[in-house]
Amino acid sequence: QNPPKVALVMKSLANEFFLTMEEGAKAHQKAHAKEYTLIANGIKDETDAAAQIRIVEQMVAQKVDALVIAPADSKALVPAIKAAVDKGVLVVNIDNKLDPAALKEKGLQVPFVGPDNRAGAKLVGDALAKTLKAGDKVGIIEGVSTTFNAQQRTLGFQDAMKAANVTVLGVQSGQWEIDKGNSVASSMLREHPDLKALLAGNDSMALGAVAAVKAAGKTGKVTVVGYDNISAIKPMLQDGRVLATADQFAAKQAVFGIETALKALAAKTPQSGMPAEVKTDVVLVTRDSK
Amino acid sequence: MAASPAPVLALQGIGKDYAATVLDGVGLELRAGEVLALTGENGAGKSTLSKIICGLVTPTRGQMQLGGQPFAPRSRREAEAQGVRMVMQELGLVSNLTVAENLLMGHLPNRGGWLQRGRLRELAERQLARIGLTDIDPDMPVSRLGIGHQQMVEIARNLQDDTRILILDEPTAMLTPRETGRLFGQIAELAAAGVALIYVSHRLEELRRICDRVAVLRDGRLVDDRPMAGVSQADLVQRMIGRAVDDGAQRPRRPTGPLRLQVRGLGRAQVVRDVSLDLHSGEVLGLAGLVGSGRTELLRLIYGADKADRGTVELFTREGKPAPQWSSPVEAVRQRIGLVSEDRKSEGLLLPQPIRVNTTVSDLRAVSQAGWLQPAKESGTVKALVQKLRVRCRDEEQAVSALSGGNQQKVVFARWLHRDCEVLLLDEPTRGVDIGARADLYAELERMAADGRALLMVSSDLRELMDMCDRIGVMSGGRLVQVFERGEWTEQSLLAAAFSAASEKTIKETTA
Amino acid sequence: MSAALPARNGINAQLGTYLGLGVVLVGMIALFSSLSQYFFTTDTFVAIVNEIPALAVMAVGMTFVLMIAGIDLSVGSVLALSAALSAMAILQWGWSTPAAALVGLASGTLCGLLLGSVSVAWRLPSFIVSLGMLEVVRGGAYLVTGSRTQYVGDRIAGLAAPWIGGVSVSFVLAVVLVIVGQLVLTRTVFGRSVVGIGTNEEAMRLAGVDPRPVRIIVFALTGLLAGLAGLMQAARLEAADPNAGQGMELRVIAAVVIGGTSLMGGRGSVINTFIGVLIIAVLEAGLAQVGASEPSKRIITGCVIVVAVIVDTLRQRRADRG
Amino acid sequence: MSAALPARNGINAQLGTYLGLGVVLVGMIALFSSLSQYFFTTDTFVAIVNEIPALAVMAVGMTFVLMIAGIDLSVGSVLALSAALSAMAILQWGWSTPAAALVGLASGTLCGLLLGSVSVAWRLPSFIVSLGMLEVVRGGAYLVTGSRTQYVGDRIAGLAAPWIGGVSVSFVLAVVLVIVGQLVLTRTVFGRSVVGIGTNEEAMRLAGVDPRPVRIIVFALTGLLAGLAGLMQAARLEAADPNAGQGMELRVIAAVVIGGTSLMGGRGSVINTFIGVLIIAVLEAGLAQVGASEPSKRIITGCVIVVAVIVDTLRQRRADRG
Ligand SMILES: Nc1ncnc2c1ncn2[C@@H]1O[C@H](COP(=O)(O)OP(=O)(O)OP(=O)(O)O)[C@@H](O)[C@H]1O
Ligand SMILES: Nc1ncnc2c1ncn2[C@@H]1O[C@H](COP(=O)(O)OP(=O)(O)OP(=O)(O)O)[C@@H](O)[C@H]1O
Ligand SMILES: [Mg+2]
Ligand SMILES: [Mg+2]
Repeated sequence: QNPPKVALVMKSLANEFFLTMEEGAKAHQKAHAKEYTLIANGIKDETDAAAQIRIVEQMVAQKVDALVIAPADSKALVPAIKAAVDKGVLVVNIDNKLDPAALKEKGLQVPFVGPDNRAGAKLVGDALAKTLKAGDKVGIIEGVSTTFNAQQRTLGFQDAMKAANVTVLGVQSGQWEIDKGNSVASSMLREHPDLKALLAGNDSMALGAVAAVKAAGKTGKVTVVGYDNISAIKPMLQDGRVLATADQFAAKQAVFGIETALKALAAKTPQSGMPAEVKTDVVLVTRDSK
Repeated sequence: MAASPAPVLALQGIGKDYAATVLDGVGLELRAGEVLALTGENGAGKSTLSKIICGLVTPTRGQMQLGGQPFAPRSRREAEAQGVRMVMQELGLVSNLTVAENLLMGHLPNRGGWLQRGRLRELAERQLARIGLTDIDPDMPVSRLGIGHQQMVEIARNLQDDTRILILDEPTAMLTPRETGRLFGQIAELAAAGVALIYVSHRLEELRRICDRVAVLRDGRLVDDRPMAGVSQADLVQRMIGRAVDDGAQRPRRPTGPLRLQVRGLGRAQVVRDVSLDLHSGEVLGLAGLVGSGRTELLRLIYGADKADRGTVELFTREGKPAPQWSSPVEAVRQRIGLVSEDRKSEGLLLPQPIRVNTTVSDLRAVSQAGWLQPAKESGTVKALVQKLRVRCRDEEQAVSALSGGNQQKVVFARWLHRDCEVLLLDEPTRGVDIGARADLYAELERMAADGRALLMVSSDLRELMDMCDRIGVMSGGRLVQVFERGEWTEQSLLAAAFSAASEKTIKETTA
Repeated sequence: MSAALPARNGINAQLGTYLGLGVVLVGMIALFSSLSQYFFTTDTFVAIVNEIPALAVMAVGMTFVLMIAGIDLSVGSVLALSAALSAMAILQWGWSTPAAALVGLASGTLCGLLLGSVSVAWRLPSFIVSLGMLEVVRGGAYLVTGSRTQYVGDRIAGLAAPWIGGVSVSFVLAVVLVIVGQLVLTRTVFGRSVVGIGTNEEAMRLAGVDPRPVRIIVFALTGLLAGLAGLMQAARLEAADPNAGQGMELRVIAAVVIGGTSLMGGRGSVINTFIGVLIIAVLEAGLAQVGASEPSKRIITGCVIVVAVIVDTLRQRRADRG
Repeated sequence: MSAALPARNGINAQLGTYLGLGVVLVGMIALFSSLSQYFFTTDTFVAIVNEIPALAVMAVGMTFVLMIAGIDLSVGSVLALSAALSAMAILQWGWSTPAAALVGLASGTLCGLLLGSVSVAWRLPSFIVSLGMLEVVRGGAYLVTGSRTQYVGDRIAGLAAPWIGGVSVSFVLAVVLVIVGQLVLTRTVFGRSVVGIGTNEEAMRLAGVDPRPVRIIVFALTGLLAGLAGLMQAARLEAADPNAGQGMELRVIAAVVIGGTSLMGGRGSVINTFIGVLIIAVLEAGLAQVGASEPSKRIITGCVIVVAVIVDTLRQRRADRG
C-alpha cells in the first residue's frame, strides 16, 4: 500500500504569502515522508480561476487522494471541486473560503481551514485607530478589487475605522503590487493633504505606500499599516514606518489543511462527514510583537 | 484600322493637383480599334493620367465621357465594370497567392463564397494561354516567379473579354523580345476586335511599330496629338523634352584596362549554371537573355546577396592586386561594388524616406564624423547629385515615394555614384526611365567607364545593350551561352543565342 | 511553406507541414510520460481536451487577425465581458439560457466590430486600438458584474458537459470550428482575400478587392469567437468572473505563432494553430502534474515557446528551399 | 512628418510635430485641474515627474525597437530581474552600491543581447522571442529573490533622491536620455541605419548596411535601459519586488505608439515618445487623484489611448498633405 498522495493547489506562488505556505507544507511533508507524498502547484496570476481549474483537473488525472486548495475564486472553483469529489478525491479548502451558497447548490460539504481576513484586518485597523482621533482622515489601498480577500480586508479596515469615528476618504486599488500601491498612495496624499494614515491590503502595497510617504516628505506624519507580515516589512515595523500588520501564519495554513485531510483519509471519513470549519489564528504584529 | 467616328473615350480639361499641379487641361479622344501612344518625360504625368481613366486617382478638374455617357469612376472596380482596364507600371501581384488567384482576384469563380477550384484553374489557363504562357502552372504561388514572368501574369490578368479600353503602362519594361512580340500580337488582335488601347512607353521604336496615333505629355500638359504616320523619332524626342539627344551612335570599343572581376564556375541550383566571365577596367559588359534566364540571379550571386552553391568570384584592384573576398552585400559594398537591383521598390528604395536618406545610405561614413552625421555636408552632397542626374523633384527632402518611376531610378543611381563604385552591377537600370533621363544615365555610365571603372549591365532592351556595351554575354537557361565582341553581334545573332537552350524546358525546370 | 498556399504534392506535403510541430508535441508528451506515471492516461488527455476549447476557439480568430497583419489584444477582456453579460442576463434579467448565450455572442461580435471599424476608419494599427479596447472592455466587465464573480450554476454548464467518452461539447465545437476555419481560409473567396490583404494590401485594393470590409469582418469574427470562448469558460466555471481571461491575449498569440502563422500577415494555417494550442495545453498540464516550481514553470514555458518556433521555422525554410 | 526626418521649415514645423499630442496633454491637465483643487500644484507635478523615469527610460529603448519594426515584450521582466540582482548583490553578496548597480545594468544588457541574437540568428520575429524571454526572465527574477520582495533601504535610494526643486536624479537622467536618444536617432549613422532598416530591411542590406548588428544593438540597448529602469524603480521603492513591471510592456508600447511611432517601423521620434509617457503618467495620476472607480479608470484609460492616437494621426496626415 503506497502512502496517500496529497495535492496542494495555491494561488500565485509568486506571492510571498503562498510561497511561505508551500514551503511550510514541503517541510511538513519531509518530516512525515512515510505518511504521504505531496504535489504542490500554484497559478501565474492570482485571479486566474480557469488556470486553477486546469491544475485541479490535472491533479485528479494524477489520481491524488486528497486535494488541499486555496481557491482563486470562491465561486468559480466549485464545479471543478465537485467533479474532483465525484471522482473520489477528498477536498479541503484553505485560505479563501468557498461560497456557501454555491456549495449548497452542489450538495457539497468542504471543510474550510483558515483565517478570517475581515477579523484580521479589523485587528490591524483597531491598532491604528488607537493612534488616531475621531474625525481624522485615512485612505485604504485595496488589493485586486474583485478578489474575496481584498474585499474582506477592506471591510475589516472599514469596521475598525467606523468604530473609532475615523473618516475613510477613499478606497483605491493598488492591485496587490508595490509599484501600483506606490502611485495610488502618492495620489491620495496629494489629493488629501490632511491624510493621517494609509491602510494597505497587503504588505507589498504598504511598502509602496511607505515610499510614497517619504517622497511626499511626510514621514512620521502619515501612518501606514499592512497585512501578511512578509519579511521585507520587518525593518519597517522596527523603525515605525509601518505601524502594524497581521500574521496569518502562512507556513501553517497548508499544514493544517493537509493534517485535516490526512486524518480523514486515515479514518476513511467520507467528504460529507468532514467538519465544516477549522478557524486558524490571525494575530496582530507590531514593533512590540516578539 | 477603321476608326469609328464617335470616340469611345473623351477627356476634357483633366487636371490633377497634388502639392503641385501634375496634370493640367488635358483633352484627349480615343476611338475603338485604335492604339494611342502616350509618351513624355519621367514625371510628365502619364501614369497619373492613366490612373485617372481607370478610377485609381480622382481628377481635380475636368470631365470624361465613355461611349458618350459621363464617366467618373470612383474605384478601379467601377471602371472595370465598364470595361476599362489597366496594366500598372509597378507590379501589383500578391506573392502568397497562386497565379490563378492573382489572375482572377476580384472575380474569383465561386458558389456561395466557396471557390470552384476546377473552374478557377481552367479560367486561369485560358487567360495565360492568350499571351502564350502555357508553361506556367496556375496553382503555383506567384512568389516563385521571376519578375519578368510576374509582369506577364499582370498583363494576362487584364486581358478580359469585356474590355473596351485597355491601358498598358510600360508593359515591356521588364520583357525580352520574345515576350514583347507575343504582347504585340495580342495588342493587334485586341485592336482588331475593336478595343481601344493606350500604350505608355519610353521605347520609341515600339511606339512607332504598333501605335496609330501619338500623344505627348510635357509637364502635365498635352503638347502634341497626331497620327503616328510620318512622325520621326527625332521629332518625338524634340517634342518630349524640348531638346535633341545623342542617340548613342556607333561608337568604337572602349579601350580596356586590366582585369577587375573574375567569375569562375559560378552556380546556384538550376537557376545559374557554371557561369564564368571576366570584366575589365573601363569596360561595359552587357548581359542579354530571355525572361527567367538567370541574369538577375547571376548578379545577386556575384554581389553576395544570395549564396552560391559553387564557383568563385574574385576582385582585383586597379593595380591588379587581388582584393579580399566577400560573401555578403555588406562586404561587397566595402570593396566598392554596387548593385542597381531590378525591383527598385522592394529591394532598392526606402520609399517613405527623403531622397537625401536614400542617396547616402550606401556610404554614410562619407557624410559623418565619428558616427555623427554632418547635415550640411550630407545635403550638399545630395543636392549636387540630384542636379547632376537631373532628378525631377521639389528638393532633396522630398519622399522618394512621391517621385515618378524614372526619377526613383535616378535616386538609386545617385546612391551608387555617392559610393563611388569601382564595379557596378546594373539590373535593368533604365527600366521606366525616359529618353532624356536615359541619356543622362548613359552619359554617367560613360564617364564611369572612361574613369576606369567596370560595369556589368543586365538589360532586356537589346538596343540599349548594343549601343552601350563593349561586349554582350547572352544567358539562356542559366548558362552564359555566348559572349559577343562589339561589332560581332546583330540583333538576330543575340536573339538566336538567347533561345539556344530550349527555353521552354528551362522554364519548366526552374518553376517546378 | 504555409498551408495557406495549396500544397503542390497533395497529401504528403500537407502532412509535412505539421511535422515540425508534431515532433515537438510528441516529444513533450514522451517527456512528461517518463516523468510521471499517471501522465499517459485517458484521464489526463480527457482533462487536457476539455481545457482547450476556449483557447482554441480564440486562436482560430486570432489566426485570421494575424493573417491580415493585425493583432487583437482585447480578446481576453471580450471573453470576460461576454461571460459577464450572459450571466447577468440569466441572473438579473431572468432570460433563458439560449437568449443569454446570444447576448454574450452578440456583445463579443460588437466589440470586434467596433475594434475593426475604428481601426479601419482612421487607418490606425489594430495593436493600439485593441490595447485601448482591452482596457475599456475590461472596465465594462467590471461594471456589468459589479466587480464580483457571478455564480450561475448548472444552467450554463451545458457546453462543458461531458459527452462522448468524457469529451465535452465545447471541445467538439472547437474542433469543428478549427476545420471550418481552415476551409474558409483556403477554400473561400473571403479566405483568399484575407491571405491577399495580409500579403499585399495595396495590390488587393488595385485588384478591386476592398480590404476594409474584409478587415472589419475578421475582427468581428474574432470578437464573436472570443465571445464564444467566454461562454465556454463560463460553462466550465458555472460562473462569470470579471477577471477571466487576463493575459490570455498573449497565450493565444503564442499558440498561433507557435503554429507558424506570421505576424507580418499573409501566411498561416488554422490547423497548425490548433497544434500550437495543443503544445501549450500539454505543457501546462505536464508541468502541473509533475508539480514544477513556479520559477521553473516560467523558464520552461518560455524556452518551449522559443524552441517550438525555431523548430517550425527551420522546417519551413527547408521545405521552401526543397 | 515624423521628427526622425528633420523638419523642412526649421523650428516651426518641429513644434508642429508636437502640437497634436501637446493639445491632448494640456486638455487632460486642464480637465483634472477642474476636477480636483489639488491637481494643479507643484506637488502634483513633482510627484508625476518622479514617477515617470522608469517608464520614460524604457520607452526610449522601445522607440528604437519599434523603429526597426521589432517589439520587446520582455522589458517588464527585465526590469524586475535587474532590480532583483542589484538588491541581492547588496544584501547577500555584500557588494557596494555602484557594483550592484553595474550588475543590474549588465544583466539587462545581457537579456537584450540574448533576445536580439536569438531573433537575428534564426530570423524569428522579436514578438515571439521576447514573449519567451518575458517568461524566462520573470522566472529568473523569482529564482534570484526566492520569490520574495527584498527590502534594501536607503542604500539604493540615491537615484530617487530629490535634487533640484524636489525633482529626482532619475528624472534628470531620463530627460537626458530622451534628448540623447533623439539625437542618436536623427543625427548619427546608427540612427540612420535604424530608420532605414525599419523602412526596408532588404534595401538596406543591398545598399551595404548589415541589419544584423544594428538589430542586436537595438535590443541590447533596450535591455540596458530596462535594467536602468529596474534600478530607478528599486531606488524609488527602496526594495526589489520580483513581481515588479508585470504588464509594463503594454504601458511602454502604448506610450511609444501614442507618441506617433509606427509599429511597422521606420517612423518615430523619441521626443514624441516622451510626450506619450507624460500623457499616460498624467492620466494615471489624475484618475487616482480624483478617486475614479476601477471600472471608470479602465474605460477612460482605454479611450484616451485611442483618442490620443487618432488625434496624432489626423494631425500627421494633415501635415503630410500640406
Ligand atoms: N501620390 C502622389 N503625391 C504627390 N505627387 C505625386 C503622386 N503621384 C505622382 N506624383 C507626381 O506627379 C508627377 C507625375 O507622375 P507620373 O507617375 O504620372 O509620371 P509618369 O509620366 O508616369 O512618369 P514615369 O515615366 O517616370 O513613369 C510626378 O512629378 C510625381 O512626382
Ligand atoms: N526563389 C526562387 N525559387 C524558385 N525559382 C526561382 C527563385 N528565384 C528565381 N527563380 C527562377 O529562376 C529563374 C531565373 O530568374 P532570374 O530572375 O535570375 O532571371 P532573369 O533573367 O533576371 O529574368 P527576369 O526578367 O524574370 O528578371 C526564373 O525562372 C525564376 O522563376
Ligand atoms: Mg509612369
Ligand atoms: Mg531579371
